[in-house]
Amino acid sequence: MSDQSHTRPAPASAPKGEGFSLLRLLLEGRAFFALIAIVLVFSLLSPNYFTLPNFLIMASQVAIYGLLAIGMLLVILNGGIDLSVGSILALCGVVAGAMMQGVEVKAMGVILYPPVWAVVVLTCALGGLVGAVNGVLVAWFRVPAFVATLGVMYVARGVALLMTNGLTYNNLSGKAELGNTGFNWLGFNRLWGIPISVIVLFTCAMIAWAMLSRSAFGRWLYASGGNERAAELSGVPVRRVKITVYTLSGVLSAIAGLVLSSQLTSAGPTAGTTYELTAIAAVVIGGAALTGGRGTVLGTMLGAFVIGFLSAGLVIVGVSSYWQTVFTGAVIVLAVLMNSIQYGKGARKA
Amino acid sequence: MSDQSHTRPAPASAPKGEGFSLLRLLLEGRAFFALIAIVLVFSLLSPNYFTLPNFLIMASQVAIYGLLAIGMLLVILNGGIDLSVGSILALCGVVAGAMMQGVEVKAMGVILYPPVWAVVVLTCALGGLVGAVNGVLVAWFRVPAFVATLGVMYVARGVALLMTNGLTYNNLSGKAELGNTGFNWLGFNRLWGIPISVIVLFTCAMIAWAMLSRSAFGRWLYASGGNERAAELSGVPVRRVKITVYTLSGVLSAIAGLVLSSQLTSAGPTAGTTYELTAIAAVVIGGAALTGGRGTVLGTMLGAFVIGFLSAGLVIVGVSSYWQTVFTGAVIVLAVLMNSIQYGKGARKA
Amino acid sequence: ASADGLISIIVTDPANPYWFTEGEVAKATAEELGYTANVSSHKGDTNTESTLIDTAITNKSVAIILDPANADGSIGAVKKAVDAGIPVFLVNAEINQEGLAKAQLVSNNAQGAALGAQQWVEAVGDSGNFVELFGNPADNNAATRSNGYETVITQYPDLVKKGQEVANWDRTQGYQKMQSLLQANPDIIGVISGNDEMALGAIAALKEAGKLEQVKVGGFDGSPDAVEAVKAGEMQYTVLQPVAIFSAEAVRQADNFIKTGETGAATEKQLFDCLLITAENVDKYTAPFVLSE
Amino acid sequence: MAGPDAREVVLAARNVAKSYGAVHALKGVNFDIHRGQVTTLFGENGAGKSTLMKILSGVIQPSSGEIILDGQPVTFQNSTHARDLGISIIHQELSLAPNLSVRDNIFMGREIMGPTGVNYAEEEAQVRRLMAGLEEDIDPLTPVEDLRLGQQQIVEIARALSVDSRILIMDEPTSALSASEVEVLFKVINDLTAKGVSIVYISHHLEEALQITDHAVVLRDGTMTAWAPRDQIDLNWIVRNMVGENYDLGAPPSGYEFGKVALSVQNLVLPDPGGNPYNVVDNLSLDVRAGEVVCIYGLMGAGRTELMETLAGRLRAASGRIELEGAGISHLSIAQRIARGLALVPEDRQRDGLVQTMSVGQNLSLASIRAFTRGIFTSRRAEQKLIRDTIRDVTVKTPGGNAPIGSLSGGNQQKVVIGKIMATKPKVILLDEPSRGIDIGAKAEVFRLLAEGAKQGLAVVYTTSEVSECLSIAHRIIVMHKGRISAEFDASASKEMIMAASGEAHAA
Ligand SMILES: Nc1ncnc2c1ncn2[C@@H]1O[C@H](COP(=O)(O)OP(=O)(O)OP(=O)(O)O)[C@@H](O)[C@H]1O
Ligand SMILES: Nc1ncnc2c1ncn2[C@@H]1O[C@H](COP(=O)(O)OP(=O)(O)OP(=O)(O)O)[C@@H](O)[C@H]1O
Ligand SMILES: O[C@@H]1[C@H](O)[C@H](O)CO[C@H]1O
Ligand SMILES: [Mg+2]
Ligand SMILES: [Mg+2]
Repeated sequence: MSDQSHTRPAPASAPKGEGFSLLRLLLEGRAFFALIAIVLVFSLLSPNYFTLPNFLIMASQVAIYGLLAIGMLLVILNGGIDLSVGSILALCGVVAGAMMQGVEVKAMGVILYPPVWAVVVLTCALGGLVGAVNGVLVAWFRVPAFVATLGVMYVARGVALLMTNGLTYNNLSGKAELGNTGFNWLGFNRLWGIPISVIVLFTCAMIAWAMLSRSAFGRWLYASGGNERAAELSGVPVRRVKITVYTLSGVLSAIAGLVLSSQLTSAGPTAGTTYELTAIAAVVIGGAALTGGRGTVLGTMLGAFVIGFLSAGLVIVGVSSYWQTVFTGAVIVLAVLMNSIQYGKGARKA
Repeated sequence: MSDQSHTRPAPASAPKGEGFSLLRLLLEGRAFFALIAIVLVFSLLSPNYFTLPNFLIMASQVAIYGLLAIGMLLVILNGGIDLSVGSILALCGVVAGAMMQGVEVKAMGVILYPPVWAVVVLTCALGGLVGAVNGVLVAWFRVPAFVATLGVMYVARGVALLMTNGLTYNNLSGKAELGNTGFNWLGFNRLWGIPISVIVLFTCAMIAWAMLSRSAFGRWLYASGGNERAAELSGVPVRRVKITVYTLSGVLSAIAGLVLSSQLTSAGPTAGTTYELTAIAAVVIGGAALTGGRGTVLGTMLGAFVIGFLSAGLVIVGVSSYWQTVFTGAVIVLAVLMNSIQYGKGARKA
Repeated sequence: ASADGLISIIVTDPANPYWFTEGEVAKATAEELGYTANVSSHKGDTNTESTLIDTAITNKSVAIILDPANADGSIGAVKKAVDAGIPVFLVNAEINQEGLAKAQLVSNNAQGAALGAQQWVEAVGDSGNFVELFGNPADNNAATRSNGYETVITQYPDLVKKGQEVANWDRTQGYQKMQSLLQANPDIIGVISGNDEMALGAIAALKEAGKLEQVKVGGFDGSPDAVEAVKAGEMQYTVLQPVAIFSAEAVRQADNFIKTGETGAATEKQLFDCLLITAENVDKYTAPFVLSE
Repeated sequence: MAGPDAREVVLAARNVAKSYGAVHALKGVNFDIHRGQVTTLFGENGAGKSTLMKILSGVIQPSSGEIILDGQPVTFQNSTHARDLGISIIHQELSLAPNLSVRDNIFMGREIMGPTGVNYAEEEAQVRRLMAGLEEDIDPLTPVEDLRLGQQQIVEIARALSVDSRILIMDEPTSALSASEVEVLFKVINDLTAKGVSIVYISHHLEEALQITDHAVVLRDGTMTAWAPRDQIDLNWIVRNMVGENYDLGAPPSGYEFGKVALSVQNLVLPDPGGNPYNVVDNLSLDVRAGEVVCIYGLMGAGRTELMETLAGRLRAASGRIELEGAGISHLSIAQRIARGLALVPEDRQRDGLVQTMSVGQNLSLASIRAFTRGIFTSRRAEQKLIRDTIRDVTVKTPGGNAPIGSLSGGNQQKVVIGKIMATKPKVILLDEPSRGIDIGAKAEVFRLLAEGAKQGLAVVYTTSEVSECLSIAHRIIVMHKGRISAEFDASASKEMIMAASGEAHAA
């Protein structure tokens, strides 16, 4: 057989979403170093930045974007994009709010007060359903992801506005006599001193990590994002994978919606506007390629923290809101610039 | 010689941006028929819709989105995307506004009032410059277009806010004694009864059409959007093409900014927020593929008119703004659904 | 004889209860007077506003009730309507030019801000650190209120403003900005806010940080949610803007103008005094933005 | 024919080397191109043929060494520069824009300008002339994506011809062409050389290349190992110099009995996926037994790929029955068919076979994830074992499972695709052109692998466009023509018989 001295040594390229090594950390380094730089700079600028309470607060702010970003990562790994996450967040928040106010069953003339766990489950189901609509449009009707989710973004937002007539639901805490208290727990309580929202984020990230690196589904996802046709011929149910990622993105948006309304103790239909851009930015800063097939949960989390810690830091040191806008844009470009240098030629479209 | 009965007759698939035929009109039919349907429905619903003055007014509203959409088409044909158009619009509007207020030359202690033509030229140059930054990031630094233009979107918006401190410039009409009158002409006057903004749109569309269908640059653009590597190997200067399209998109955004501030007789830093989505929607409804290489100016114009006539119609018949949101989303998805059916398998990534 | 014709009502964004009420009251009043009315929203975008004015012209409206998007940026749109022969009545916010609109009916923001700030000082005491949440800078009301606060509070030299953040009238932004402000200034005793939505966001942040006891919050608008918060003791007060009154009044003046050529008011700019809502008088709040005497 | 030195050298490489990081693709090669002659370049996958040609056509720059054009040293800035100097190249990988018409592809980057912009009429006329010269009936305005692979290759050829260059480099121009199309191409090449044009020709179809060569050069491991004029070379010479040993594509495995019918196809009908009113698979029936190796031969467009894809489950038949070990499987998905033991090695390994973003190991294990999934999680240990075993079984030359797939040579990439399918432990393996683009040594390895599988009871069905590959390991040869089986032979058939049945006899 032919001489194999030709075989090129493996250029350490795509992070593969599995295992953990120093090398990989360094590669995902861009986001990691950006984070360290941000923490350093702001710690020098303000004595209030580098404190545990502040980190916990910032982490709980990151939770919202982080949850959206995990869903976005799944979709982006698949080679798609999901612009509807912010709207789904709002719709789900509002629906949860409505359920907490009681659901009037016309036929029976009664008002039902579902317990909080039921509200959570139903809301997640709704998010999943809207996500599945995205998935079906993309997988079955071959509508480009950008457009399908853009349309759903408008429709979901419109429905949320219609449902509430533009207003905000305010009483989410429930009433003990109705047996539906506990909603505020998600946004308010702490376990071992850690905000529940952070724990939710961490849990979702761990599940996503395990799914991506340890399950057949994860492998299918990377494969179909890398080369859909090859994946299909290898027996990967590519359509099912597609629908699943959009559904999961919807569910995660719903969770983010629940966490946010719980934090605000209110649910309004305009919540989450433009959050899709922040989520995409987090995923991309975290090293994922928008062409699909490359990206990790760890990177995405780092990306979300970069954005969250940056914007919180800018507020803490008192930078004007206009400069905040400028810095955010600059950091996004810079972080990804380094990213492109890493992938080099591999980053261009397949 | 082999049996050639196998050669499949060319299924008239991708519109090629040149020539004109009934067949092609029917293919671009989605947008065309959607437009006709919209006009019909609203004419039935309101006596005020189907009138010449209303069409002219609607057309002048479409002008803004239409100009952005032409630039977006060029970028999308190249396989990219430009999220920064709305911000560039605002930045350029604000800079034009600032120039109309007079430019203080500190060193000489005088205030210069550039004539309107100079304001227009300088503003377009600025738009081109910002666009070129996008282009360089994408072409030279290989930053994915989505991210590069997302970053520039934030930075340009922030700079516009910083320049004006959030406020709006109001006196754009200039003063006869300063020799800088005429700015309002763009947005207010009419030639042969047609609003100048519509004429500007038409002119830009014609130039873009000629460029795409008659010039070598047009073929380079379609080629590099269809298969960048092949184009490069054939001697197409793909990097130059890239930088050019983003620059042109920037110039068109600047023109849109000029037209808009002239129409409003004021220039504010928050103008144009989310217009990028409308522009993308117009391009896609017009039959272009987000994967690059497919799309026409005619289609894009139809797409812009679909969106503009739809939203104006919804307002005229008095549909609530929530329903407007829902309808807009639904129309985007529907129009593109038909689009996907047309391209069928051809639309998949090369 | 009952009047007829279309009155176009353009508000900012009905997703804020304040503007929602503004639109609904105007619409109800117009319909009461025999007009048809429709409400649309420009979401703060002057281009959308201009489009909506075009539509009002196309629809041959007999009058336009407008909450302008931008003190400077809306002048052109108003001019366009006026040129088309449609009388324009501005509500809630002003434009920086007189003589265009038939009337500008706005809350007396300066008076309201002074009222609020005094109540706020009463609640927090006369020394300590505080922060301010600022509305959308494109809206004159944001600066007017902030200046009003400033005038009152600077009389107490021991009250020190440690931070000010733009939160664009929005609850979520108020929440997040408040969280960070709290980190930067853990020792504050008060938050003064340009409107209720931002104040409610701040309250959520304070609650979560367990600091609502220590930090007193004051709002502005008199929105139903804020009134609830006042009732619950979470918000110290809110300054009620008589939006229900002046948007009804704007429609009545439009009606007068259509019928008689006069608005019936002495001046173009008409200020409506704001009222203070505190725990004492909160039960007099009978309908959204209405405090019965 | 005149000896090579009797003709002047127009373009030459002197001591040209090229490295990609640690990989030395070329290690100081001297190479001459002679006026009006055909130089054929042979070498196994990864020997450096394409690299050398890319250097000679300005696509890439050498790391060291010189290029001499007409006796003068020259440095090409880029491919356009080289093209302007009269050198054009047909790339091994198709480089066409699928969204553009044939005309636009041929003239992209060097538009013919008229007073009002691009002179489309003139360009179109030239394309028609080119197509007439190639005896192809391809309309200049057809979008390239609507053409068959072979027709696309014709467009590539036409593009290179349209430049009117003095030196024409053809890097595997015929890998997707039918025998008759190759015939025409050779006629064109002869016309060109008669006009003084110099040709470099690269192909893994050795016998075919021998027909036109004036002299042959063999590259091995980045160095030139042999050079000889036409009258001194034959197949053996090439193979000896290429791989250093004799090769043999093998013989039908024997010494065992076939088992039961593994795959049974009955009256299969597949309408043209492009919507034309004919069937690409037309009422086709076929039985393959366990342990049997069947070769399907046919011309380009005979419908072999569609047949294979229908069997694998990517395309849905309009009617007919497909049975695997007696059970109907027409309603099953690709994944279910793989699970039942039927899997396809696709024709285009880049597009359909490999996931470029994944490692060698992940590609190998992709189709058998279930086999190493325990509960909901995959077992890394089980996966590593499966990868190691497969690498060993199909003899992939790779530093390990973690190497990026793109770092392997074409032949080894092909083996990864085959290995991936083998790892699913199929009962029936379908291979669509398994030898496309791989060198003779790799080819022999692939066939050896298949023959071994068959001995263990695997039913093998493979397609090929090279008759000699039919006459290797196949027990049975089936000839397809326009979607039908036009003839069936056993291993004793002759090349002529097979070609006659395929419908190309008149051309050959
Ligand atoms: N009866 C027919 N008349 C005309 N065209 C036909 C007919 N049958 C098949 N074709 C065309 O021939 C093509 C079949 O090509 P296919 O790729 O299946 O052939 P193949 O034998 O696999 O050749 P290749 O070596 O290119 O893979 C189809 O695209 C179809 O359009
Ligand atoms: N861009 C590149 N980066 C790194 N290594 C490369 C690159 N291009 C080619 N190589 C390596 O250089 C060597 C020569 O490759 P080349 O493509 O010239 O082979 P070839 O003789 O044309 O093979 P084939 O017959 O498969 O076409 C191979 O080992 C290949 O892996
Ligand atoms: O005056 C109003 C209210 O304060 C509202 O909450 C936001 O917009 C302002 O213009
Ligand atoms: Mg090669
Ligand atoms: Mg085939």
